[in-house]
Amino acid sequence: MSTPAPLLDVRNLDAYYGQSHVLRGVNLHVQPGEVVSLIGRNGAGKTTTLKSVMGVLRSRTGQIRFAGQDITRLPSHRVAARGLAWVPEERAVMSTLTVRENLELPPARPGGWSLERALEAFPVLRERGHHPGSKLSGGEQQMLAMVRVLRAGPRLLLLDEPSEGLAPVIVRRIGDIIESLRADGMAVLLVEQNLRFASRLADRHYVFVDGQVVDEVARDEVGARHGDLLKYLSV
Amino acid sequence: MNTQLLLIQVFNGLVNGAFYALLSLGLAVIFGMLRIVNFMHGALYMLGAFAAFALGQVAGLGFWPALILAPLLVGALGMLLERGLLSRLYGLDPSYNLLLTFGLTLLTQDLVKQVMLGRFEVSSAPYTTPAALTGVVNLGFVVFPKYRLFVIALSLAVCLLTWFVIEKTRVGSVIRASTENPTVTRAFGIDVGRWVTGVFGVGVALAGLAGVLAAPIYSVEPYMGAELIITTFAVVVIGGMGSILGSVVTGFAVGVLAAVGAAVYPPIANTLVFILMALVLLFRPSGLFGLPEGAR
Amino acid sequence: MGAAPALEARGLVKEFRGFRATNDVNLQIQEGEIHAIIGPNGAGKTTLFNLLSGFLKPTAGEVTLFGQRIDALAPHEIVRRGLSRSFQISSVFPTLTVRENVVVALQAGTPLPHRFWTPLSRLEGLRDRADEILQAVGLSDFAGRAASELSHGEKRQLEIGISMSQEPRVLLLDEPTSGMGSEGIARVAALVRQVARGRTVVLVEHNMSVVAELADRITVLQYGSVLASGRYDDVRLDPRVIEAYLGDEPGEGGAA
Amino acid sequence: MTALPFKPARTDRERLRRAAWLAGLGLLLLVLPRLIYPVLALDILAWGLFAVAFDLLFGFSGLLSFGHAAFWGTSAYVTAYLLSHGQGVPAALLGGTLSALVLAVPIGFLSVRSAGIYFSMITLAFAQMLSFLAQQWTDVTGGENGLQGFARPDLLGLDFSDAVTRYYFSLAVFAVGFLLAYRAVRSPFGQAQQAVRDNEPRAQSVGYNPLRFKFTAFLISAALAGLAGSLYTFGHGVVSLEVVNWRTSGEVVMMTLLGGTGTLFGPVIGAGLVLLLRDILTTANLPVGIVTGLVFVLVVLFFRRGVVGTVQHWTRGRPR
Amino acid sequence: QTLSDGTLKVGVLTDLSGVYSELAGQGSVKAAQMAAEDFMKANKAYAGKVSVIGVDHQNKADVAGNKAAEMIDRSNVDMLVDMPTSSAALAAVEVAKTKKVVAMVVTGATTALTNEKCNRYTFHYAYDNYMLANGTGTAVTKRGGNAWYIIYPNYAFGQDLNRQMTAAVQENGGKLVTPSDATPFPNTDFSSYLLKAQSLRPKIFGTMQAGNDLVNVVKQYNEFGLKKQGIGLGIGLLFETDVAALGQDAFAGAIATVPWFWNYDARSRQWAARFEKAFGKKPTWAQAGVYSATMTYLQAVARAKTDNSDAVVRALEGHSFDDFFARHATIRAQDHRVLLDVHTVMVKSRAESKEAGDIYTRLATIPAAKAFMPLAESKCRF
Ligand SMILES: Nc1ncnc2c1ncn2[C@@H]1O[C@H](COP(=O)(O)OP(=O)(O)OP(=O)(O)O)[C@@H](O)[C@H]1O
Ligand SMILES: Nc1ncnc2c1ncn2[C@@H]1O[C@H](COP(=O)(O)OP(=O)(O)OP(=O)(O)O)[C@@H](O)[C@H]1O
Ligand SMILES: [Mg+2]
Ligand SMILES: [Mg+2]
Repeated sequence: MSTPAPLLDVRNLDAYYGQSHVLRGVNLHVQPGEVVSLIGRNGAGKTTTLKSVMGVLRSRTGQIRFAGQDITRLPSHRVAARGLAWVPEERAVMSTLTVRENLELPPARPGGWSLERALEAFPVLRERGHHPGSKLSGGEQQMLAMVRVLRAGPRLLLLDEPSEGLAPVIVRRIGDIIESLRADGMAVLLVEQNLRFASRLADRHYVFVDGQVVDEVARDEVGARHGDLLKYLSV
Repeated sequence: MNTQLLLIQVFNGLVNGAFYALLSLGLAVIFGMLRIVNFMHGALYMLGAFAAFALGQVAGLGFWPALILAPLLVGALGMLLERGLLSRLYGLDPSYNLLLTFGLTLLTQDLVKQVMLGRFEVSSAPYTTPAALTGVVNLGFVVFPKYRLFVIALSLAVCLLTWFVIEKTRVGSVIRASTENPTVTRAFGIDVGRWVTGVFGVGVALAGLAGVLAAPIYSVEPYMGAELIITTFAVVVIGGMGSILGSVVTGFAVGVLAAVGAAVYPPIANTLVFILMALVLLFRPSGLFGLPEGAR
Repeated sequence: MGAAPALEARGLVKEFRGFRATNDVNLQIQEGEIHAIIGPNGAGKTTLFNLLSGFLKPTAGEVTLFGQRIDALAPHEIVRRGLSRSFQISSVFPTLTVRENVVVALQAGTPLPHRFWTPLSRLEGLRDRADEILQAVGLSDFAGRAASELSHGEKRQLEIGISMSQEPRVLLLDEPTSGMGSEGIARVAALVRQVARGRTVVLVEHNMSVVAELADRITVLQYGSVLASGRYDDVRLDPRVIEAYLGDEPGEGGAA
Repeated sequence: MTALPFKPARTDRERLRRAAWLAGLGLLLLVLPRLIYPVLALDILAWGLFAVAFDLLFGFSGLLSFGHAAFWGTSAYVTAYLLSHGQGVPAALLGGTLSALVLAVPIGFLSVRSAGIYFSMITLAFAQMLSFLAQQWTDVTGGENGLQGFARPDLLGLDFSDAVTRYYFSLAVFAVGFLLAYRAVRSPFGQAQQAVRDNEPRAQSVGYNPLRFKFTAFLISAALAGLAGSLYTFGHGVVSLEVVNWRTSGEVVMMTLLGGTGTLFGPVIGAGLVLLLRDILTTANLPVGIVTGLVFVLVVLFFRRGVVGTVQHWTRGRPR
Repeated sequence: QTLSDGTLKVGVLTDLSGVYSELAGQGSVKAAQMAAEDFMKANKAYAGKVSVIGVDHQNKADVAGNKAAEMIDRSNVDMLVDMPTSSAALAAVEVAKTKKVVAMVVTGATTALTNEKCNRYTFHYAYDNYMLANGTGTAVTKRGGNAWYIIYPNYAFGQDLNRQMTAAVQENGGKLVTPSDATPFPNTDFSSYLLKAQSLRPKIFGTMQAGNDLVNVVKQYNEFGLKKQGIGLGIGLLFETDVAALGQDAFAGAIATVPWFWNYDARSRQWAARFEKAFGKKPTWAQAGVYSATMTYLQAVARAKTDNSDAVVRALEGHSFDDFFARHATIRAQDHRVLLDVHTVMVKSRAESKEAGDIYTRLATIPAAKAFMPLAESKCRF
């Protein structure tokens, strides 16, 4: 059985903030249509990995290939144009824009979600349509941030802690959305603290410790290796 | 004060207001969207006037071509400055933009002066009203120069157009997003740098346009923008930074108020704008049209 | 009639341009209690905190702290009366070091900051206290780093550290465990428990295991109004709460 | 803020470094009138203190005042007025300083409620208002003729007609002002100031009243600017409309920036450099605006830390 | 002859970079140098002993004071000359006074120099407010321009000018159709005053504005078509550079008073030609005045046979002379006002000028004795 070429292939990634060396030799890949999670303790380097892939963090070495092409050197708007989208952990809802303007901000591309579909997914966003982004509640911002990037119809979605600050019902809804995206053929690279949530969705998990990938756990191994995972996540 | 005098002052004020509006609109576009305080705005206004003069001297172009070309030239220069200099300061405290443009102002003023002296042996530029608009119109209550009526009309039209483009199209939200969070906006696939440059160019071109319009009626000299820009800052503070339309309305309103005020009590003329500003701040720290507190 | 409740809201209303984010909320929190506030996103929990801590002025209704009205006071005045809060979205002093973040919070409670002739060395004592707090929130290793250089979860930890350093009589924590890993969650839970000795804690939480573990009583908000209030085990089974908030699979929310 | 925040000295080495700066600067100022023309040296003291006052506000509270000429100028005029109405030097200096402080109350009250660029513009506008006032109020300010030729009566046997005597007297006053600023920064107040600058809502939520801190900083800064302004009048014996002009406000910004924002020592050095440059330009036959403008632009683009900031950056290694 | 340090040094304290640099500036330095050379040629005893330095006061009073002191202390300057802008001039002469050095103010206009701020070592050359207003007011009114509407910038210079101008108009039988209006300063828009003039229809619209404000007034005077409506323009203070800034035609017909202009007569032309050859531009009256002032000083030194200021001042006081610039000149001993003939001129249109730089038609010459403030009015007490 031959595995198809990976959609995202990260090799030997090292990343720096100024002089501090944060990622050390990270290797990971995401296959088309796959949901992969990055888990690890606070400060392990998960967010840094996403930022490096997206081209937002520029001081890094190694190689990042997307759909067979090297995107390591591309500025982030060109990376986005190739079909990657990123939902940052701080959500970055634009406070000076209304909810609707926020939603319409990313350039719409064929295959992306329509405004209607986005509002359908989270009706509260329709109600708040003309509120400035800054006035949304924390959870509402999270929902907005998530559906906003879907307008661009990315092939790979980088999600940083999408369940953070959400009520249990909404967490489940987000899970459903991710499932449906996968069904549409989208791949997702997910950073999560919520292991239960992650393990329901992800096909594979990469475990981060101190800026390195120390383990890789497939979906069917999660049950057996639950103890190990917990150990990685706490001391 | 009788009604006739009042009407006259309103018209005079509208002319001044037209300049305030164009300039503060440019400032507001640049500040509201890019968070750049363009101290150089006055110098660019001055460059607009000199560009009109130079186009006439060097290329033999009259007022009408200059009215189009000079703002474009100034806009282009602005874009170069933004790309070459201002863009190096993004991500730092906005004060540095203010300081940089302050330095550029000093530089530009004296540079223009030296160039003028070198080429024409005077630092000011003689410029006259275009033939089609010389002369006066009898408005019934007063005989008013045609050209001034033209200034009011044109600047009103340009302001409204700018407002429409920014508020009623996607342009505004892209720019505001780029200002607020360039990193994430870029990650959406928007080439932030280009947008910023473009908007800066437009804002600056508005100053250039004001400059061309001013050339036939005001003294065209290297420091013509220096005091004006400070008054315009006050206008912008009165209007508040939140709203593009606000800057236009405030521009005209302050022009009229200042003219009427000056007629009622002349010694106050130069300070009236600042007194207005103090009053507005006392009751609405974010300006008349500005977003109220908490919008950071 | 016993003593006045630690914190009480009566008929609290907050309208934003016609939209009622808080709708006639009545709330009594007794001294020494750990009280959790839960509710769907946008239910008005943070707004309620903003009203209680003075960051928003109520449209109607009143807030009392140990029997004294505080709803007209500015936030810093309320802090001085013993009520302190944390923010849902981390809010730290980015250019100060992690330790200084805490020191600054500590000295706010003293008359020192208004004396510009006092030498900095007067802060030595506070510095030791700050280190203890950093130890407690698990940031000892980061004491000398600028706060802007912390990861998201680390910032959340600092956020709690700052709020706690006030040693308030009433502490409001807005989603203290969000963004934290299981290790952090455990630490925060232990900390809250420890802090709560002799103090009153109100927390907003979406992590039900934390709520279950800590809360003496909980209040459920929905559409700005109180939907239910009482002991965790009772409220958890309330069908309205399940529908509005928990969903039909209880326990889904929260970390592993 | 990229201004290097003023870090409390924590290690002995840093304390030593700070002491070295202090000693170096002190020594330089002591011999200055031997190195350059004494009246120019006097200027450096006055402008240096002015820049320190400005830095106190900008470097440590993040408030960029573009109207500090208002305080400097008012005090300069009041000092001149007092001197020409028979007051002694101490009374004139004190009166000038107080007048700046009094003026700062309404201006500060109105402006500290705004932040960032708003604050800059508002202070600029107020200063402009004052400058128009100074122009009109010719009885006191002499209008565009300015004031000159007022007495500077001897004090305790010091003959102030001698520039060197004036210099050393001014140096003493300068030292008092500088130490006041130094204390204010390296105190819990200074640290609270920085917290307010960093994150106002957070500062408020731990119990600081941001307005009060900004206002206090504003007052201290204005009073010091006033003290500097009165030193200027005392040193020169001349006051003209220039002292309330917006260019004066711009100049002090440039001095601070050139020397190093948030370093307190830097602004003094920056003042020295700017004044020396200005002095060279009086005979160099170069266009003043072009040269100063260029310096300004280059400093902002490539030398933001300023002289002292850069040296500190090197000697400390990595920032923080 | 005794020179304190073996040399005579002239310090030209001027504006080399700002608004007055075209009027005075490098041209003033050049003019002083020419004077020094001419003097040395004529007085062999001083050959090689006279030198000139030019210093930029950047239009700042404090810099002017500093540089004046430094030139005197460090460069051993024996005399200061030029000094545009009132505040700079006043600051510099204050220093010169304490250091006992002769100062000849040419480009500073304030009458304070020969009144409350006068001192033993300071001389006021060329022009002042009184002479400007008095000249224009008198000449214009006498020519039939007897109904005036005057506007003036609301600061000391403008107020002073307005007072003198009003007095001059009234003394010569003219009247003001309405009290003068104070305008803000600086100001760009004068439309309300022009509209007022339009409705009042005075014979003369008198403007006391200077520099850019003046250019604005004149530009708008044309725009509002006042000239076509038969309202003449009387100008308080007009420099050659203002005319150049706006073009001759805009000013055509305007009347002002000047101490000198280059094509006044053959003597003036001759000097102007020399200057133009050396400097590349036609001289302004300020530059010519600097030459004349420098020369007058140097000749006083030659007469006194010493550079001792007190002796030179004695040699200057009461001295009468006549050169290409200062006609029928006397130096009034009591207030050090240098009295000379001045000219009321009308600006020519471009079509009227016969050669480059030919901008004025002389209307009248006011004799030295009548051109300046009478001694009786002077507040000067040495
Ligand atoms: N300043 C404001 N202006 C307008 N609407 C506001 C403002 N602040 C909050 N809201 C609205 O009020 C509602 C309550 O917001 P709040 O932040 O209190 O919710 P929350 O319960 O804390 O939610 P979450 O769990 O998502 O943090 C939201 O729908 C929000 O959009
Ligand atoms: N801007 C920064 N400057 C310096 N160091 C940083 C910066 N941002 C993060 N770091 C450090 O890099 C390391 C990795 O951070 P990262 O944000 O990738 O962690 P994370 O795994 O996403 O953690 P969390 O779960 O807390 O979000 C941490 O030790 C953090 O302190
Ligand atoms: Mg993270
Ligand atoms: Mg909330």
